[in-house]
Amino acid sequence: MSRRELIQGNEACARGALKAGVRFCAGYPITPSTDVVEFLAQELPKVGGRFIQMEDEIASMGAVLGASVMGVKAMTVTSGPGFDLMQENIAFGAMAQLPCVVVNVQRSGPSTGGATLPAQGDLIQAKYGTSGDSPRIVLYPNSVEEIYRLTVKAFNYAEQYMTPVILLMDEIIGHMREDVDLEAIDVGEIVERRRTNIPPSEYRPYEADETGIPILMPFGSGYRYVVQGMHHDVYGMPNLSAANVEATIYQINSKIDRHKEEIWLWEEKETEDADILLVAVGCVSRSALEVVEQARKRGLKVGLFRPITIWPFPEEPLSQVLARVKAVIVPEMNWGQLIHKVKEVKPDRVAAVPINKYDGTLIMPEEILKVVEEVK
Amino acid sequence: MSRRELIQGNEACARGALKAGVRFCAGYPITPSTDVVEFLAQELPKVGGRFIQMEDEIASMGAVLGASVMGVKAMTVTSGPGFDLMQENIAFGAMAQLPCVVVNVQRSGPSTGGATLPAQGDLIQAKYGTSGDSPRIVLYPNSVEEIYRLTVKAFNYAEQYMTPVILLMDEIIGHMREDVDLEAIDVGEIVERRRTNIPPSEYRPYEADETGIPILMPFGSGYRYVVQGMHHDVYGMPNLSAANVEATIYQINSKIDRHKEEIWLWEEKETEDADILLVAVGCVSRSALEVVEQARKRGLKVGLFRPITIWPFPEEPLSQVLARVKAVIVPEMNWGQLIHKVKEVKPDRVAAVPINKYDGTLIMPEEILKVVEEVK
Amino acid sequence: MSWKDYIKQNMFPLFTCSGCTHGTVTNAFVRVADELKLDKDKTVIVCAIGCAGRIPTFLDFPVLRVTHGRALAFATGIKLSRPDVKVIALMGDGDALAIGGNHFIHAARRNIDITAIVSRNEIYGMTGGQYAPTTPPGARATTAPYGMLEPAFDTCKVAEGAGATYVARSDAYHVQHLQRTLKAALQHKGFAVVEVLTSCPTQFGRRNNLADPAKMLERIKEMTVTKAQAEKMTPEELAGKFVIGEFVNTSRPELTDIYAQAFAGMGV
Amino acid sequence: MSWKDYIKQNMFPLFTCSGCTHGTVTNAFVRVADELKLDKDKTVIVCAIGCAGRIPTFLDFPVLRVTHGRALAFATGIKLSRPDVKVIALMGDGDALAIGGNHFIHAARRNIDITAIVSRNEIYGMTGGQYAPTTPPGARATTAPYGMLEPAFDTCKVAEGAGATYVARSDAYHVQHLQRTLKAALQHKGFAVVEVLTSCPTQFGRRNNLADPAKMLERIKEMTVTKAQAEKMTPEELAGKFVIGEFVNTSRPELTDIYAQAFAGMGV
Amino acid sequence: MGRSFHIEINTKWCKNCGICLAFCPQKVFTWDEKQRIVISYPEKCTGCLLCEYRCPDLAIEVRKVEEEESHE
Amino acid sequence: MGRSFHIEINTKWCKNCGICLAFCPQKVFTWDEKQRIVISYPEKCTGCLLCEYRCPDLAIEVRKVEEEESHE
Amino acid sequence: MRDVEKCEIRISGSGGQGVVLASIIFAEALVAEGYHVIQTQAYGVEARGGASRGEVLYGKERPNYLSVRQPDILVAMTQQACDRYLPSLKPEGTLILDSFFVERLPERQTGRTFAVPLTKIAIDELGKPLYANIVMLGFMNGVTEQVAPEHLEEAVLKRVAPAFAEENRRALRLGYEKARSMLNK
Amino acid sequence: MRDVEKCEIRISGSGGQGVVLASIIFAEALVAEGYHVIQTQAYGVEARGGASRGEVLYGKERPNYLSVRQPDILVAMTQQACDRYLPSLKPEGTLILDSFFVERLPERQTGRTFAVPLTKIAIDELGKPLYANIVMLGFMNGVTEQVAPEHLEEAVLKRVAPAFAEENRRALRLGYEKARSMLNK
Ligand SMILES: Cc1ncc(C[n+]2csc(CCOP(=O)(O)OP(=O)(O)O)c2C)c(N)n1
Ligand SMILES: Cc1ncc(C[n+]2csc(CCOP(=O)(O)OP(=O)(O)O)c2C)c(N)n1
Ligand code: SF4
Ligand code: SF4
Ligand code: SF4
Ligand code: SF4
Ligand code: SF4
Ligand code: SF4
Ligand SMILES: [Mg+2]
Ligand SMILES: [Mg+2]
Repeated sequence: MSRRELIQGNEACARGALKAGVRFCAGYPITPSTDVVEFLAQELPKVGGRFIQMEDEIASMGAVLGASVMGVKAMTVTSGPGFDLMQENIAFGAMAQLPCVVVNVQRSGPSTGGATLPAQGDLIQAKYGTSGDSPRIVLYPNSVEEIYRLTVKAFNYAEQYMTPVILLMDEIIGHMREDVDLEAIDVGEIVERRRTNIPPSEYRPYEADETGIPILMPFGSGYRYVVQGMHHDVYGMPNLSAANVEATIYQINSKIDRHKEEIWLWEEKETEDADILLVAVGCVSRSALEVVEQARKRGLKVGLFRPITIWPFPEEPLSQVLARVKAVIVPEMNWGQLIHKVKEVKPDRVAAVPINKYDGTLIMPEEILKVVEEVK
Repeated sequence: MSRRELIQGNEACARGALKAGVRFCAGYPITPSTDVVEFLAQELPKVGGRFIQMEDEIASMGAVLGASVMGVKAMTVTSGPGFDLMQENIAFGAMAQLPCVVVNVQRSGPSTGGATLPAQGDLIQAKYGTSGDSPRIVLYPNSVEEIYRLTVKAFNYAEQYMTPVILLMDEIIGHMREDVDLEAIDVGEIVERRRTNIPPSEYRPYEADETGIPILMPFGSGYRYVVQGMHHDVYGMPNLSAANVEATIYQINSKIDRHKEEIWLWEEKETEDADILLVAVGCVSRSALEVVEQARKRGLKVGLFRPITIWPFPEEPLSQVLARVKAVIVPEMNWGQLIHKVKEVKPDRVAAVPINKYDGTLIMPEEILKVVEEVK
Repeated sequence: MSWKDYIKQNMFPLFTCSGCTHGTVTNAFVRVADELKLDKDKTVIVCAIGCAGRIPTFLDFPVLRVTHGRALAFATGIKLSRPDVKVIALMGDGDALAIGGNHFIHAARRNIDITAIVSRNEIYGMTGGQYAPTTPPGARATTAPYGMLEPAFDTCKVAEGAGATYVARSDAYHVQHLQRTLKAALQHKGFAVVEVLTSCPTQFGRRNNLADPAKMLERIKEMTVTKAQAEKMTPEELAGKFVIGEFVNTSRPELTDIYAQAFAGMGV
Repeated sequence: MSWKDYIKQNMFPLFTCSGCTHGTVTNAFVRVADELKLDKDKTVIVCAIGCAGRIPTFLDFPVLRVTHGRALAFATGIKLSRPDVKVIALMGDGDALAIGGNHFIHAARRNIDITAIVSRNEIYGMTGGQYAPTTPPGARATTAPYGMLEPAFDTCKVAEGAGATYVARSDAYHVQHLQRTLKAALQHKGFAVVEVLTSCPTQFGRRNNLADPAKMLERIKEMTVTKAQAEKMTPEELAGKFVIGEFVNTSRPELTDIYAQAFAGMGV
Repeated sequence: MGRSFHIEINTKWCKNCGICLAFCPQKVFTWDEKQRIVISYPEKCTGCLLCEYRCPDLAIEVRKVEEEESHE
Repeated sequence: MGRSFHIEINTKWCKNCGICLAFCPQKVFTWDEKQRIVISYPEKCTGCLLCEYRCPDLAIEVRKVEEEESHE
Repeated sequence: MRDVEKCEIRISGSGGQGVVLASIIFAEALVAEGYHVIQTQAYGVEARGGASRGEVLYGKERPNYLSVRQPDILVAMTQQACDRYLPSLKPEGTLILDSFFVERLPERQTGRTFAVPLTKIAIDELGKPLYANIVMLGFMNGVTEQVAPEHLEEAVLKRVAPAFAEENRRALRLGYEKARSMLNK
Repeated sequence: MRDVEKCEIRISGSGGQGVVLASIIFAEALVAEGYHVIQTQAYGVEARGGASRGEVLYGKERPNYLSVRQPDILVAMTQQACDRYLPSLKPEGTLILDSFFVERLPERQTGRTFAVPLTKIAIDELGKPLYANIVMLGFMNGVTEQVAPEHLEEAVLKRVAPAFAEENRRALRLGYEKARSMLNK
């Protein structure tokens, strides 16, 4: 118990990143995310890393991908409006297959909205914020400890699947403090980018092997090729032939889809015998946990399904649970986003009941309990 | 027949905008959309309007909203990467409730992708491209004539619902030419922004009346108030109270949701007795039309449901049709986007079969017919 | 009319921190507005996000408060679609020069008739004290825990290099100079830039041993020299100093005029 | 090694139009690369979208071709994370100065060790002939059907105003001067900008009675003057002319050096 | 016919930053025990208006008063 | 011991833009009937290299040849 | 003119040859002729000098589908275009080649094939290769008789600079006459 | 110290009073004490000078829910904070007011209410109002006995500049003693 510290969610994120080996961070201040970069600005130099505040979020995302192409683990951190601005370059990262981590601490929006208020309005944007078919892995923790672990995971996934990974947080989990012993947390293996021994003359960077994932040798390491966001051939050269276009889109998307079962993370609480299922993420899932506890005390069979990877959405695990329940309640702090994925998966038989709150305050357990009582 | 002209889709869009009364256009060149602004650069001065090429898409979208706040009908035109960059300011328009039209001629993506290649990869982004809960009306025509009519409609919806409206096109319909007699097309009433006689001292711009839609008097007309993208009170002043935040989000979203039945546009072809339903939009819906014809000739009961408003998605009309069919096929030129809306709506009983093509070429009728034969 | 008619008295006090001299710019601005008898209904104020960008919501004008950094982009749409309206952009230094830098140089290039007032408090106030492209080397900021490593912009040189036709600097200490400068800028036809040195005791001051508002203003007094004084100083003496005064005051065709001339007789 | 070792010979010919002098910049660049014996494995080329931005994919370097306008943002990440690598950004004028203008001035402010080469063909070539912030007033472009109404940037003044420590201009006619200038820029430590006047016969030429590549180059010959010549000319004579030569060649601490010094002894 | 000046601080707007106090050439202002600004020596005021112009909260007004009036 | 110059155009790379032709001080090049560049007067070449440096397609090479060699 | 139920034309060549323009002109003539027409192209900005093509679909009813699959008429103005698109041509379809550029003439079992030195005609008779596409239009219409010559001429004149009207008219006529002469022998 | 199953504290005041910092310090002391703790705040950047609050939830088990609903202990350091948050306080909860700023003392039927001139103590005894939050912590712990005084002191010293350690220690002690003296009478 003695090494437990009171740590802020945003700080846990920065510390998780350091644990994962981040060595470059570029950012642009925006509430409620800035603590993460402030911590990294302090700590990165100590491990030989670099932090820079860029002129805007577009540049931040660009600089991060610049570092990534050099083989350096890199990240940026933002919120709502900044996340909007990063989309084009995130898609570049997806297309060029450059790993990096983008942390989005959600705030109330759209637009400037309420910088200091919590919301969960970016769930769908996190996957579909860009034009074209851009794959995304999106993780959403709900505790300080999990922020730490998932930040490491985010870097691991990024390097393993050669793609930008989004760590979605919300103002509440970003700013809250919990007692944790970070040192004691086993984050498992730290994944490093794959390398190859193929001689440069035979190297075809975008020719995926059996994993479907390319091995991109860092620039400056003796391998000369092109990394770009235009459709390209195996050398990265611009190429718009149907075969190449198809191959590019297939490669970037299927490497996630094919491995989704290894990527999926979710938590189930008392779902075995549940009649009513709650589906919730982030800060709201903490209220939902409380509801499960309180409802069970009242004899109501309530369970919680918490997607941790929002994307790829854990459809099969959820649909297995949904097959057993009578109703599903989806409390979320937005106009209705998660509910769409739930509706896609759920059988006709199961009623889906949304709870949407968008006034900049957390959904309280009582608010969910009321609906549970109505639905039961 | 004599006044039929061969007109390009992009040109029809520009001419529709002029018909609707556009007087300001700011843009930034991007293939395959640029013809629209080129035409407007030529024509706007003739009607006392202004075109300017801004330094980027962010600025273009900003300038358009600047013109809108002055009461001027304004638009911008872009494609994929530019659409990414516009998102933050589109959300501003949604939040501040400034009407305008944003044309996105889709190209192959993500990122730079293939500028000259067709794709339909921005269907979900068009609604969910920004953080927070930003409402959107999104229209997607499938012929040169419809481009003209829907461009007028887009301006009408924008002014009526006080919100940015997206006109989604694709490279194929944007660049193709068809014979049409634009003069003969009845576009119906041209909607002008509502005005009020309330004296400035009693004016509360963001207090919605029974329509749920605010009356924003043009700046410079004697009404002084604040227009902004932060949560605000009825005067537009920054305000983060839960009541105000809720009211702001409710107002911008419910004005669309409440009126969705008036907004919905869709086309049904031979759906009455269909066993197999095709759901398709834009260029692909033209192939689908051909399939319906050919399949019927072969005695296969195939019908087409074509959402014209992609957002708000015409869920109820579609679900009525789905209640009658045995299977639904969703051909789209992307990794799978429309299919998610269809799955959300469809009964368990009905199988949903995706056809996804993402090699930068149009889905051919034969490709759909093959699946029809398999499914039947 | 008095200067008070240019503010929303019922919304005061300002939301700003005690001693935040963004307010001093506002103070000077409303007095000059009154002096020039600006027509409140034929003037539009554009501002964006940040402390400097929020104050204008307290002014009694039509106020368009836009996304961070984009004031001049929106302003361009306003001015070009309604050239008869006077357009004034009130911006923070991060707003105008970091994220908004591109719109700044392009508005200058175009010489569009907008008055751009940049309040240089050398920090990001609103977001809690991160460094700005104006933070002096060595100064502490939350994102510069080891002191600012990057060089700062000379806003006036940037504006001049990009083509602005009026460029001047003043500060929150020399308030009469400030009023004169704002007046000249507001009367200029074309793109006019005034950089005003201001102080953020909360976010800049606290981290740099200057939490006291008066001390921060004292610092501005000490670091400013007039053009006349500057001419007599060596480069060494000038290091870290800011010259106040007019740097550019010239005239070339204004954008909306060029448009009007090019299309005269065309259209309606 | 010869200059041919710096290109992917198997990918040639270039995709460009006949007579596109972006290629002339490439020509000069590879010869200077050869002269300086640039280490292909310790150099990274960054470029973006546009005709000028596509050519570098034909160079035999590690090439990062990024989103339109963002070359210098990505380049900053490369250089700061790997200061030992030489970073060169090859850009079109729209790329560098329109959408990329903000990164341009901030890279200049930071004085980060990147060589930025801007090929000024006065038009958007790739997208089919829209005006650029460099299109000369009056010239036709698809988005300027009545002639260009906006003033053009003086790239060198923008770079200087923003703080670049090496600033020069050359052109595709004076090829030896061009090689000398690129060489100097590539040897400079800090942010170095070279603007090269080039010609786009297809998109600029066709619309401005200059479809013939040789005529377009003739025009460049005629519109350029050396600094020495310029000094003897009146402002009227200089109107519409471009001065070629070095405008800034100075030295101040380079960004990655500042970082290295600030954190010397810290970390690994 | 001498003049004096009437100084008024709008205490609802004033945030007691001390700028008026620090830079008044005549030292007209002082602090009270709760760190609030007090107009302690109005008679010293020369009407230079610097405090009014410098106040970041637009909270001071200095008005010229004719001697006669001020007698009342 | 005089010198001459060997000029070589890589016709796969050359796009016949005519820049070499227009600016060669010695008028070494001419057009053929299909608007292609021809090296018509190589003997006039002074080896100034301007054509090589100006070629936008990196398609010309001018090599110095010792007289003896060129006799062969 | 022939009465056509449904027809597809593909005109292919390289970047600067004006094949897209030719397809637009022909499409406009078809509209004047009373057909419902769709014209599309492989948009060539990112493929300068590379393959380029313009396509026309038309008929009495408005075509649904937007892309030429199996042209009835194929024009190839370069070797590359010929090699690439020939397989798509209907077996009984008409093939027109610019023999100035297409050196390897393909062998076909069925359908008509015309090898014409279009560009050479343009250079020799009009002094500029860029009239080749108009010569081609005259020729194509000459052998296929899809539109009244006056409709085609109007369509050409609408799309070219007035200063060059005469040259274009001549180009059209040259092509048309070439067609007639080839058909007659 | 008391053994607490579950508890919620809300410390409220205005922007510059350090209430958020106080809540963090107290939360750290609670961690040292062995509790599972969640600390949150109403983040005040956009509400300068306006209402501000720090909150702590703790117990033997990790709390699920992340926000204080009905505090057991409420501290109000301004009138505005008192007016706003009093309704949320548990009827039997403890209320601590800074009587230097809270002039209208509320009437409560149940629970304990302490009106203490925290800021005045800070000014009079330590020369600066900014120690008021530390005085408050000492006081709060004095009356509620949630943590061992040494844990609280450690937590304070961890968060303040070493140069001011002594002043902070004194502030803590002043608050604690005030609490003891008020409880004893
Ligand atoms: C796109 C975007 N990025 C970041 C922010 C966060 N943000 C708000 S204000 C601000 C900077 C404030 O600094 P400045 O413009 O100097 O104004 P000040 O507060 O100092 O007056 C930032 C980065 C935002 N609102 N939007
Ligand atoms: C965000 C974005 N906006 C617009 C474009 C379209 N685009 C591609 S290249 C280009 C400009 C090309 O001009 P320039 O940079 O001058 O290069 P050039 O082709 O003239 O060499 C534009 C606008 C794009 N790819 N991305
Ligand atoms: S944080 Fe700084 S800039 Fe913002 S209001 Fe406070 S003093 Fe002013
Ligand atoms: S369009 Fe212009 S810039 Fe692009 S390749 Fe052709 S000539 Fe060069
Ligand atoms: S300057 Fe203004 S705000 Fe500051 S103390 Fe004086 S009156 Fe109050
Ligand atoms: S007007 Fe001048 S003298 Fe009078 S109180 Fe103000 S600053 Fe002092
Ligand atoms: S300059 Fe080069 S490309 Fe042009 S004609 Fe001469 S050899 Fe060919
Ligand atoms: S080297 Fe000089 S003289 Fe010789 S061909 Fe080239 S340009 Fe002419
Ligand atoms: Mg600032
Ligand atoms: Mg260009």
